[in-house]
Amino acid sequence: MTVDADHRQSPLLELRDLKMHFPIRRGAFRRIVGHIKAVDGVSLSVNRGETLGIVGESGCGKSTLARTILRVYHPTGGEISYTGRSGAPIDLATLSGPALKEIHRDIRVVFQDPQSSLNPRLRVIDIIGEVLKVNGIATGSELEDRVAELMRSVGLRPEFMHRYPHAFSGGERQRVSIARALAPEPRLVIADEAVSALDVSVQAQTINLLQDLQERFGLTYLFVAHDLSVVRHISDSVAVMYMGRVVEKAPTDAIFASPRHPYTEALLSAVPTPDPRLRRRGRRIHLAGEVADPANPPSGCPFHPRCRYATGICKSDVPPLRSIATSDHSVACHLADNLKLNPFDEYAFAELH
Amino acid sequence: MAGFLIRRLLYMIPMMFAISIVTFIIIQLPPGDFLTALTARLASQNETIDPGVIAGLRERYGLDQPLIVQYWKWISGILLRGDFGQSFDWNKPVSELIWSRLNLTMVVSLITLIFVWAVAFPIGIYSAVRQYSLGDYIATFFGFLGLAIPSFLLALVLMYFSAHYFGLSIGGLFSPQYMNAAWSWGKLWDLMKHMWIPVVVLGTGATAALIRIMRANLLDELNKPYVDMARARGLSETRLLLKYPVRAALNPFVSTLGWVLPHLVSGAVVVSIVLSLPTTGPLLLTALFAQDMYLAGSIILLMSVLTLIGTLVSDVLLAWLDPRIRNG
Amino acid sequence: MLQTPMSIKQMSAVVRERGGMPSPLIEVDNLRTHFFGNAGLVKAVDGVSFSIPRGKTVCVVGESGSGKSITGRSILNQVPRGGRIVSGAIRYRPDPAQPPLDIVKLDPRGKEMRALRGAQIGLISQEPMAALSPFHTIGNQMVEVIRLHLKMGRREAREHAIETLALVGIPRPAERMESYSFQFSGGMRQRVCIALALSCRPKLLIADEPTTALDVTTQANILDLLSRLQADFNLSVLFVTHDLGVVAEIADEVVVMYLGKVVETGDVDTIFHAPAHPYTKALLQSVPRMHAGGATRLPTIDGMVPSPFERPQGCGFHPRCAMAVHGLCDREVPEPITISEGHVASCLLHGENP
Amino acid sequence: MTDQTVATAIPQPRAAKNKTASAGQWRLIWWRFCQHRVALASGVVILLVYLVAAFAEFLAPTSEQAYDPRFTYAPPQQIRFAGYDADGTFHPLYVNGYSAKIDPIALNRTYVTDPSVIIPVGFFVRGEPYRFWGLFETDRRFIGPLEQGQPFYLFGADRLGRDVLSRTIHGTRISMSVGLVGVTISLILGIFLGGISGLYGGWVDDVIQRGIELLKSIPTIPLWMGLAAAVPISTDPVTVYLWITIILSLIGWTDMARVVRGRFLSLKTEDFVIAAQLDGCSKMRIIWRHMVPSFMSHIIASVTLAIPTMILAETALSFLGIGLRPPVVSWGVLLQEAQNILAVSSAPWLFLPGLAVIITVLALNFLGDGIRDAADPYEY
Repeated sequence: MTVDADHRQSPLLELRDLKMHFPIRRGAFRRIVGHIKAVDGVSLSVNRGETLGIVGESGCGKSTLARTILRVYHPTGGEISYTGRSGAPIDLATLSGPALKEIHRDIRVVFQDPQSSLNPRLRVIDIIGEVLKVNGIATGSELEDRVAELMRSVGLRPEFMHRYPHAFSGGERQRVSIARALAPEPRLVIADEAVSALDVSVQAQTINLLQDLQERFGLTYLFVAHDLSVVRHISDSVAVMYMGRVVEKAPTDAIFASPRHPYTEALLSAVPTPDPRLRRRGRRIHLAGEVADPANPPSGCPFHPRCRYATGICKSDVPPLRSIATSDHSVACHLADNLKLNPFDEYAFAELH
Repeated sequence: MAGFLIRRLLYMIPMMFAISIVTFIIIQLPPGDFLTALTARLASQNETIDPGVIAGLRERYGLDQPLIVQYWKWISGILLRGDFGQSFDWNKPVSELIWSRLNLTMVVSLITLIFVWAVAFPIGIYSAVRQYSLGDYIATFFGFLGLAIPSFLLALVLMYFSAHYFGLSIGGLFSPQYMNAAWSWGKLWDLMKHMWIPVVVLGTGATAALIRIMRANLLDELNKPYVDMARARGLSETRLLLKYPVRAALNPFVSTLGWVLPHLVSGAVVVSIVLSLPTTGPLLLTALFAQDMYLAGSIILLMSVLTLIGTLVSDVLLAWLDPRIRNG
Repeated sequence: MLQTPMSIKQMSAVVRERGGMPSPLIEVDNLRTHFFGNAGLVKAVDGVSFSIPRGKTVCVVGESGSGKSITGRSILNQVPRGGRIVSGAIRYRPDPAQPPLDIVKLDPRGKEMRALRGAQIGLISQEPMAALSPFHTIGNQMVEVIRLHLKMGRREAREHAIETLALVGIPRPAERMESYSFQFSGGMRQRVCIALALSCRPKLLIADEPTTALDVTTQANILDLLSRLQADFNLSVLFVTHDLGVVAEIADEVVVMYLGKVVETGDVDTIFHAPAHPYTKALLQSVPRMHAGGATRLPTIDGMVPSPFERPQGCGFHPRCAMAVHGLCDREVPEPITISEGHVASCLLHGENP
Repeated sequence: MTDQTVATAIPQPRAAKNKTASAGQWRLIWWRFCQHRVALASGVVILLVYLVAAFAEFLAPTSEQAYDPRFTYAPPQQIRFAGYDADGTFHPLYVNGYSAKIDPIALNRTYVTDPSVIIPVGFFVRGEPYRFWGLFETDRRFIGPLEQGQPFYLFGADRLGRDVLSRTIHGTRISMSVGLVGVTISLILGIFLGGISGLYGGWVDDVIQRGIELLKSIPTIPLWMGLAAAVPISTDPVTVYLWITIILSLIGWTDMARVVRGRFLSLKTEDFVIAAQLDGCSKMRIIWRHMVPSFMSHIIASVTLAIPTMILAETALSFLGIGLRPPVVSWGVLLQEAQNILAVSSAPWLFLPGLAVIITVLALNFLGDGIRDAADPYEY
């Protein structure tokens, strides 16, 4: 094992009030008429060697969050504090030029769709080796050896490095993506829905591979997904997002066993479980309406129009994310202290035992 | 919808302004002016003209003034008085020369447009629905052929055939007896008899293009899930076709108006020169040769305005046809 | 335990003789739907047999390329371009007292088939946005199908359409009749699609991955809605999905498909708790569980789903099967074996004594 | 953790054949293009046309200006095989000569081919001397009468007794190169301005887009006519040629710029481009290694489809007398001869250069269509 036990508990990445607002332009002069607050004040931290799962439904801003951390976008506000190899914190939000390029060897990404994230016109060796080449890490036969080694470590045959992506299946292509992410020996890997597009059997292989690689290289994962069962399987802690904000964050077991936010509760109750004895037909929590228009969010708590517990304060005040029960369980809900919410497993236990 | 219309109209103003400047620059590009061209022409016929007279004329026409002043005179005349200036060559106001010709240009273009749509629409549908059938291949081949034949060549060939086999001359839009007659039913009928050749000649290229567009759009739509779902509700193929994909393919088809009309207006220039039609084409050509700047400039300007109006109409029609814009 | 090979046809005959179980609404018998493309022949559906009981939900589950969606479309006799039903029978028996109608024998574009579509068999699909015409109001599309099949007048059809929209939980249905598909949210759009499919009160609803494109909370609402409508109308549902969670949630019976063949059928509890086919077992194990603790390794199925052009010899699953027997599984094509009543698996290891 | 456990289940090679597996995108496009029979045949035709343009001096029986007043408006001759002349000499290949008839009323001469006159024809015969590509002097011509000075008019003769076939062959060079040069200019302008527009966006994009709209809203032919009228008549033919080509490409680039801009805009958000960015690729490397190759095939298709437009435009302008002018020979200039309907009705072979236009444009359109089909995103 390469990871030092001391380092485990120190945060590798810390987001402080991170904001990513996209202007909405209209008319001939492209005036800015409003903002889509895709990420609106997110504070999170990921510990070294751990996996933070970020879940939420479509449009909640989870992918934008991932891309903002990667600095595909320039954040509107806030801090992205990353602990560099030297141990000193670096603010990614303000980084640019060569320093940013340097950091991109440390923080890597695996995209959702291997079909579109691999350039169809390049051979696998060029795809995986690109980062090595442009950063001057390896060239020539050294590069070839390194790519072969990377392919072996993600379970691909090195002989196929001269093939093009179209000669591989979906699962294999995602392995190529993973190998590309690992090439410059990163410390943090952001998996943006990395297993969502895969078939069930291939998904399991890929999840195992990601876990094995984490063990082997001491990687830290930011795992963005909409599938709660996958997130539960792979994450050490989970952050639930709704309309650009984190509404609840806790260690995985805590969030599934005792959700403290009504949205988390509803989300958990909605997930179908592959066990007919646990079917919850008709006993789910029905969320009224749909997610509000992100260009025109409701006042107060963004979830209040759909919340069955909402009171007056929810309509007027935005609830801050605050610690509750334990120090590592935080929730953004005015009523969190008074609500008795259903954990995920309630019905399961009630019926099985 | 109203907001859309107003925005769209407002947008045309700077556009027209810019076009007038570009037009003016274009007609100023040739070295010299109308009078140097005139002197050269007279010189080639061994005639001379007194330099004093030339200087006098130059002053009278305002050709000795800076370009910006000349432009201002021209554009302010159009805007304030609807006066397009004087044609040097004809020694007449430009407006007197162009309106009747412009009207005919519009009539020819619009009739051609209707012809193009009427032919392209059904053939395009047939071609898409019976993809890879013999009929589709024939339509495709003639479509490509129509795109490949220069319109003036088609006009020449048609003229050749009618002259060679029928001994007819088919130039012009009117028979001699109606040429200068007042409008009457007889004259209208005579116009129609002459009209079909320019319409066919002018329309062939655009028809071919529109058949391809209609076919491609319809093929796109035919494979859309909502067509499949409508079929799964038990609709018959014909009813299905006409109600859903054809309706959807109508939108891009209408949007072609935006480029078909300019294409026709501009194609009409060449064709009318060949067929010696009394439209703006031949007038523009002679005006350009003679450096008759206000005449040439006004024709180009008005044709551009026609084009702008064409795109405006097509945009508005499109917005009206598309519920996403209409209700948006 | 019965251990002789037996076709579904024989089996259902046995079932019918044994105890007055009513005949199923649909019997799919040895259906083959193939695609003839430039790249070669694809046997998308290759000898599929199962039946859909009245008022029950049958889930067809499989990974991509298993032929599950094409099976659904074949029942409508509406196979996408390039494909056609090559052989087999789809016996549809709306009235148990009457002899069945073989859908395969009908002309896919003919009047008889069209009279079934929409009226007797409804379809909903994965993309509710793409499934609705963007140029016509919801009311227009609904009234059209109602008038076509139910022979109603304009006003009556409109009333009926509003009633159906209310039924699927569309608020202010009369107003929403004038709306276009893009004016609805994702979940509401799928409700509209369900209303369209059910507007003539069909006996069978084919739901082709209807919740795949939806968020999990919206999916829950739609699944509940489907269950309720099924109970209200005694509807049979053929639910095509790849999500085992959804299957467990709504299925009565399950058909597991792999490479165009049915590998196992049975009632939902049997499939989930006593699966017989190695593929079903492996598939179930490879799904991450919400109630299991994390950080354990997931059992996986080796390899990938083969390309449709290169189907393995013998049992299609043998190259990935942990239990495959060399010389048997790579040679012989497995026949369906009845494991217990209503539970059939196509695996050579169940045929003889392993 | 050992390597053994990580590499669980090395997947079987994908079912794809080895050949396809290691084939690049270009080869895949080529394979798909080859299945497109009409496009392939058109490609061959275009290749031949460009070969004719390249070897015009050698292929044409005479130079473009050679005239013979004895044979004004002589009709086309037909190549005949195996015949005996008056002396009984055998000729494998020959054409018939002409006999003149004087119209007593109009007092002009008309010619008819006279089967009794035999003009032997051969390959690689001596003709007028010329400098081949300006390199060396030669007088060999691909085909021609064995005896220099004999009438040889396979496409007939024009009003000065010039060989229409030779002139059409010489015209190929100008017409085809106008297309090529014009497209090259529009391509450079289009890629440059479209690229800037798509890559930078913002006000730069706005300015370029409005400019394109402006250019597009002026009807092309009047615009061309206005610009072409500005080209001084007195300048030498090469300058006129260049001017006309530039004028034609002024419109062409707008379409190209739109294609390039659209491609850049859609590629900018493509995952593999973002991945390359995160790999640390420089902007230039992203553009040239990742973005440009991805739309090059589309550009080639657009270029192929833009050439015929250029050719047709040149033809139209020259026909009107404001494009290329004699003594330059292009297809449009040749067709100007056919403008006089009276001349054409007695000498319809003056239309033959038009056939060259139609065949070339048709073939280019089929070719471009085929390339576009083949270049469509590959479905795996």
